[in-house]
Amino acid sequence: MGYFLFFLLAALTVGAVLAMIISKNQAYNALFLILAFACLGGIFALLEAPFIAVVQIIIYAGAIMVLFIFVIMMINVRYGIPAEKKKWTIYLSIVLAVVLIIELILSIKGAFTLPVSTAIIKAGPTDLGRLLFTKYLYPFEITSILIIAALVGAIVLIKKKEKK
Amino acid sequence: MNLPILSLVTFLPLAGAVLLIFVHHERKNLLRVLSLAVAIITFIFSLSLYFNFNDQIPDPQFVEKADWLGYGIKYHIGVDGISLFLILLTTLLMPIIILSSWTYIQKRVKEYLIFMLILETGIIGVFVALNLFLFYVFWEAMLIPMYFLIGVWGGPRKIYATLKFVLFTMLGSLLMLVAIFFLYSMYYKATGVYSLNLFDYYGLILNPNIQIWLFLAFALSFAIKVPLFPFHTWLPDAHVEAPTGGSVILAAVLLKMGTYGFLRFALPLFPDAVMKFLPLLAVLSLIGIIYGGLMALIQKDVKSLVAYSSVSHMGLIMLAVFALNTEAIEGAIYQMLNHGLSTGALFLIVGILYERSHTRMISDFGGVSKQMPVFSAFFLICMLSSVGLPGLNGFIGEILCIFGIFKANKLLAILGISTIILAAGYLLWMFQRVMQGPITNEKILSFKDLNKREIVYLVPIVIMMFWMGIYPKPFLRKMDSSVTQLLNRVNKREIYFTQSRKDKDFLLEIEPITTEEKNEQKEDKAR
Amino acid sequence: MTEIFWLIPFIPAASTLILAVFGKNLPKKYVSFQACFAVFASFVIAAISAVGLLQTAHASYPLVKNLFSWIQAGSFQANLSLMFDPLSAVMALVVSGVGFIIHVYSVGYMADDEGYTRYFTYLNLFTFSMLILVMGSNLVLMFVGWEGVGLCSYLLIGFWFEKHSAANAGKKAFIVNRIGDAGFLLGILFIFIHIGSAEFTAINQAISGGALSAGLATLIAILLFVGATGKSAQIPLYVWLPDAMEGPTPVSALIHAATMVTAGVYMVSRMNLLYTLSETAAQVVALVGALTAVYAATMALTQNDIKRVLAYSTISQIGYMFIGCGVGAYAAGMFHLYTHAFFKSLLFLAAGSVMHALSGEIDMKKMGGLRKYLPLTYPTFLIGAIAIAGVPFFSGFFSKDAILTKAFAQGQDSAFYYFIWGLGILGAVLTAFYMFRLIFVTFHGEERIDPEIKKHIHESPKIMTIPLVILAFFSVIAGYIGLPVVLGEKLNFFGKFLEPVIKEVHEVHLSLQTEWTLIAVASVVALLGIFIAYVFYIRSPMIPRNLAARFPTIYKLLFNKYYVDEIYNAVFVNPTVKGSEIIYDNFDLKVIDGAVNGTATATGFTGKILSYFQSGLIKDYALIFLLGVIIFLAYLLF
Amino acid sequence: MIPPNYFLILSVILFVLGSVAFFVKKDLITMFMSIEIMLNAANLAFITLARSANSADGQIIVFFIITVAAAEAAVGLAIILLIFRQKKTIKSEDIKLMKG
Repeated sequence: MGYFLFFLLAALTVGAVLAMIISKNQAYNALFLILAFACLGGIFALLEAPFIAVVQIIIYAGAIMVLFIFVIMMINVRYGIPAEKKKWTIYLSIVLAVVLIIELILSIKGAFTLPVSTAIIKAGPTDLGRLLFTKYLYPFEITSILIIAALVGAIVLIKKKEKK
Repeated sequence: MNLPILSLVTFLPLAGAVLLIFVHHERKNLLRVLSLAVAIITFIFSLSLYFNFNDQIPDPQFVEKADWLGYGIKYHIGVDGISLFLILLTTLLMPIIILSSWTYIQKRVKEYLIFMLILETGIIGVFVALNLFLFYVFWEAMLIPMYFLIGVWGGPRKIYATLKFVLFTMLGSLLMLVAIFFLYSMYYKATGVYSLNLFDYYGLILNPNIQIWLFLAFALSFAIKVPLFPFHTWLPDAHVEAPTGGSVILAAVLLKMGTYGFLRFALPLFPDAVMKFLPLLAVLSLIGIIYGGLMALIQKDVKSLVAYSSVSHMGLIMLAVFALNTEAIEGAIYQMLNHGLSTGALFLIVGILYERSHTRMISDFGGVSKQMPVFSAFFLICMLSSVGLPGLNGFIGEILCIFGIFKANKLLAILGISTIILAAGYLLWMFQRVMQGPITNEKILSFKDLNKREIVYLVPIVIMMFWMGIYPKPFLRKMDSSVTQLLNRVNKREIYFTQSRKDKDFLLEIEPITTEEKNEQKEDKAR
Repeated sequence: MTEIFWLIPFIPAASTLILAVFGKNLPKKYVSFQACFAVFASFVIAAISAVGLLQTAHASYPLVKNLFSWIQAGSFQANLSLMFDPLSAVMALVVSGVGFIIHVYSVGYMADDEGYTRYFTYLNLFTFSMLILVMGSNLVLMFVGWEGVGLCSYLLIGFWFEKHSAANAGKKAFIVNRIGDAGFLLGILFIFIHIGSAEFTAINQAISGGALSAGLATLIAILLFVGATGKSAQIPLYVWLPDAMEGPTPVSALIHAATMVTAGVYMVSRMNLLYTLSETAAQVVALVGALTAVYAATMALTQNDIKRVLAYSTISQIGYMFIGCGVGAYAAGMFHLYTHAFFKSLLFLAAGSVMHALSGEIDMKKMGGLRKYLPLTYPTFLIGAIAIAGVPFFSGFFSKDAILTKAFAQGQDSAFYYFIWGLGILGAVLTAFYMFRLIFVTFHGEERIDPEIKKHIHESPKIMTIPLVILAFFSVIAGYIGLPVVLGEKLNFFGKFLEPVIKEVHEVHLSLQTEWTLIAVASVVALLGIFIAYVFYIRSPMIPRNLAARFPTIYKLLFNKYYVDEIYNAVFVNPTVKGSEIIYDNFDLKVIDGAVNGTATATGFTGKILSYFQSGLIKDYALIFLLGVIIFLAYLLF
Repeated sequence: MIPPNYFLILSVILFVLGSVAFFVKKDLITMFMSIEIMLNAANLAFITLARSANSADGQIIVFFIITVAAAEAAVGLAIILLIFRQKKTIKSEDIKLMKG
């Protein structure tokens, strides 16, 4: 069951990302991405991280991607974007990506022998909440400041200047 | 009374600058009065340094020590006979500069005054710092206000001039930073103690081969600042473009930081290297004397004339420094003060002329004496002080320098003495073309003689010129013991030559340190 | 009583200070009173001290008053201390005495000048500096005075600075003097290094004790003499003095005739032990003096500017003083200095009176026949001329004779001194000639005065003529305190007075007969010169014109002062300025600054090349980033 | 249970796909999305390793990453919007103000 779910979700994720790469419509891209993120949420659940899985779906697939879609709507590029002049960057990047994938797989080779952990870990919302307010209190608070700053920053950036 | 008087003198201007930030920029007169008050109070405080200075002690006095960043980086300041008068010169000139900029600076008055006060802190900091890191911080910090002073309030080519000035100085000081780090890490390797204390380094006896590189790094930085021929070309540009106040502080104090650096760091830290480079440096100084004089002779711009005269005068000071005997070094320090006063005064005077005529070209003037007799008298006195006329300050410094050089090397002195002819040549010729002769330019007829403010700020300088020329004892006496100690340090090299050494070691030996210092180092280790 | 001598220089100093600071608001009358009074007070104190000196035992010479330790650093020590001995006394008396008379004269001469207060400030400052020069107890202090008088000379020559020529002359004087001063300073340094002190007493002791080798003594003596050639306008540094006549005439009288320019003679006399030690140096002094004496006299022959003639005459007369010093007759040199102060300042002041009468005219060609207009100036001028020409029974005769006699006497040792003596005699003829040429052209003959000026012609006011009369009186009698030795040792009071300070080593005695012959020669020579002048300018005025026409080259050479100014300009001044300009344009701006700016340009160029990588496209940056990651990973993996 | 290397390989694939997408896509928004993919790949790796280490700390990190990603998305999209307003394009190639 577990394997089946995993492969299904993995295939969906990879497929969605590939579709995103191929598709030229931005709105579709965003939708594919939502699909990919939602599937990832499922994978997180498989990894016994229910809270993160939910957060992934709500925040990532939900909130963040909605933001994207809003922006795509606001910008609303009707005509397709013309092809780039500088092609060699793309080809080179693909070559590099192949190298990268080899290197990355080589680098996680050490993890292949990791034993499958069967221990039950405490990672429910309560546990995470306790951790957040004890061990990670400062980072947590700092993150809140970061979010405020980002919020203010975004507003300031977007705000149209008053005409004097 | 346990007032941290030295810190007070150092940071009072900075505090004043902070205060000025809160004053509205339109209230120009309030700004000026406030900054003047700060500068005067600083000067008064610095006077107490003079009066409480014990001339029997060669080591720094009014020492203040506090931890700062750890790893040997400490707040460690003090004053000895070498730096005492340079601080006083700075604090004396600052009110004068502020007064001289009273009407000269009209745009961005607030920023100008703030930068001036920050600059004062930076300069005093350089002279009092006894921790190499602290010294470096001040050394660089002082560049920033100077950069803006030239770059914002300068003449038409100000950007070029200010960039040239800053880059030139940076080039040297970065090398110095590398050398400081090198010393620091080597000291740590050798002793296991982090230290940037200058006096710990004085105790080192370094491998001569390494000394050479360290000395070059330090010397380049200071030589650019002095400026020693052939690193002088930033000076005329910076002077010509800088506003009056900037020129004054640049000529009067900033150049002295170079010679001060030689006396405080380059000579006592690397005595063997000094011996090796002595001929080269002496010859460069000598070239500077004659070359600066000749160049000054033909300048068409009053300010660049005075700038080249600085090259010449500073050459004499450097030559005296490298003569390495008591007379010469005391003469050099004395001459630094003289040069500060007389060249500073000359720049003030050029500024006064510029404020009236908006030109600095010699050919635009002529017969100004007729129109401005009082000004003419001041000009004459300042010029004669620069020429080194007996009875005025310049003479004492010059004769001591030349005497010391003569004692060290007769040929150099004989060639160096040409300075007294050249100085008379270019300054008198300039004076003649500007002040004498018939009035050729109609503009001059509208010149007004000095107003009270201008007289007020010129009078102290003139009084000092006479005082230092007639009764130099209070000054020379206070330098004596520090200079003697300095020379002892430079002569330390003899210890090296009497013992055979392996050349690979960086550190050859550390002089025994006092128990007090030992305890301190232990504390450092404990931390 | 003699203790108060140290006040002598400080009274004029105080006066200077008051005038400099408050002068603007003081009334003219008070200014002149204070200025004159200060100098007079100095004179009185100097006189009292001198009398006191006579009553003091010789062993206690010199009296020294140490005011405070001035410069002290390491082994360099100079005190601000004044000394008083016969030599200083003579100089102080001359400076304050003649100075006082000239101050008084100036009150009249400068009455209408705008810079009245400034003038007296400078004049007082000069008196102060000069007194410091003659009373300083060490070489450093002497140097202070030495430069101080140079400064005053600069200020006073350029007193009318609106005139280009005046400003130029002042500057020239200062710079030429500085060249001499550099030599002087080096001499002082040598003394300091080798003797360890600059106090005259210490130096004299050291020299007597044989501290200096002859070679070193020669070097030092010549270096010091370089300073003297500058200050006392000797070859080759005399060029500033003729130009110095741009200043007000009383200044020419005081500074450029009576006092400052003789400072070199004073200095050589003060250092007489040194010059005695080195025969070479003494010979150089004598030779330079003799050559200058003749050379300057020849230039005086053709000048038409009344003051310039006197200026060349001054140069020439100082040459005589140096002959005196060079042949070891320091007392005679000083004696000539002393008499010269009277008659030369008289001549200058009288010339000033002539100029005053003629509304500032200085060209002799526009004078003539002035005798009847200037009833007081003419006789005083004449007395001065007679005195300088060396006519017997006038002061100049005694002093010049003393020098030449000594030179001749030295000739017994070395023929070199006969040569010096010969030049001296030649100079004496020329002196008599040009002085009387001046008299005849100015006061006799046909009137060539500008009619416009003639309307205003008048004798000077009393405040100017009385000083003339006083000086004329002294020009006649001043010589009688130093009568020739032939008449009896005791009558040479002047020489006796100076004896404790000046040790005449070369005691060469001439027979009575020779001495009388020399006196006769000197008298004849002077009269001969006057006679030639009479023939040339009164009896047959065609002769000089014919001579000029027949020897145009010589005439032109003399008239243009041997083109020395031009040569100096071409050899020293112009190459320096031009060379500096070339160096500035080609080396300073192009090579040094070029290197600096070149570095900047090179940096900029490198930046430009590197900026190609900065395409501004994020993908390029990302690509480089990716490449970096790959390399980093590869590094970690392998 | 599924062995962790499965997840890790998925993470690697996602990461590389994200980076390829970054280069292949032409508009800023999709490029921005590719970055999100890479972030998610990293998240996956974190959670996988946290699972095999029996620790919740990795999840906390992911939690923070998501928060930061949200902030980053807000600001980043604002910037993109601003660029679009001023330059009327979101094609990455057209935007090279920082060209040296």
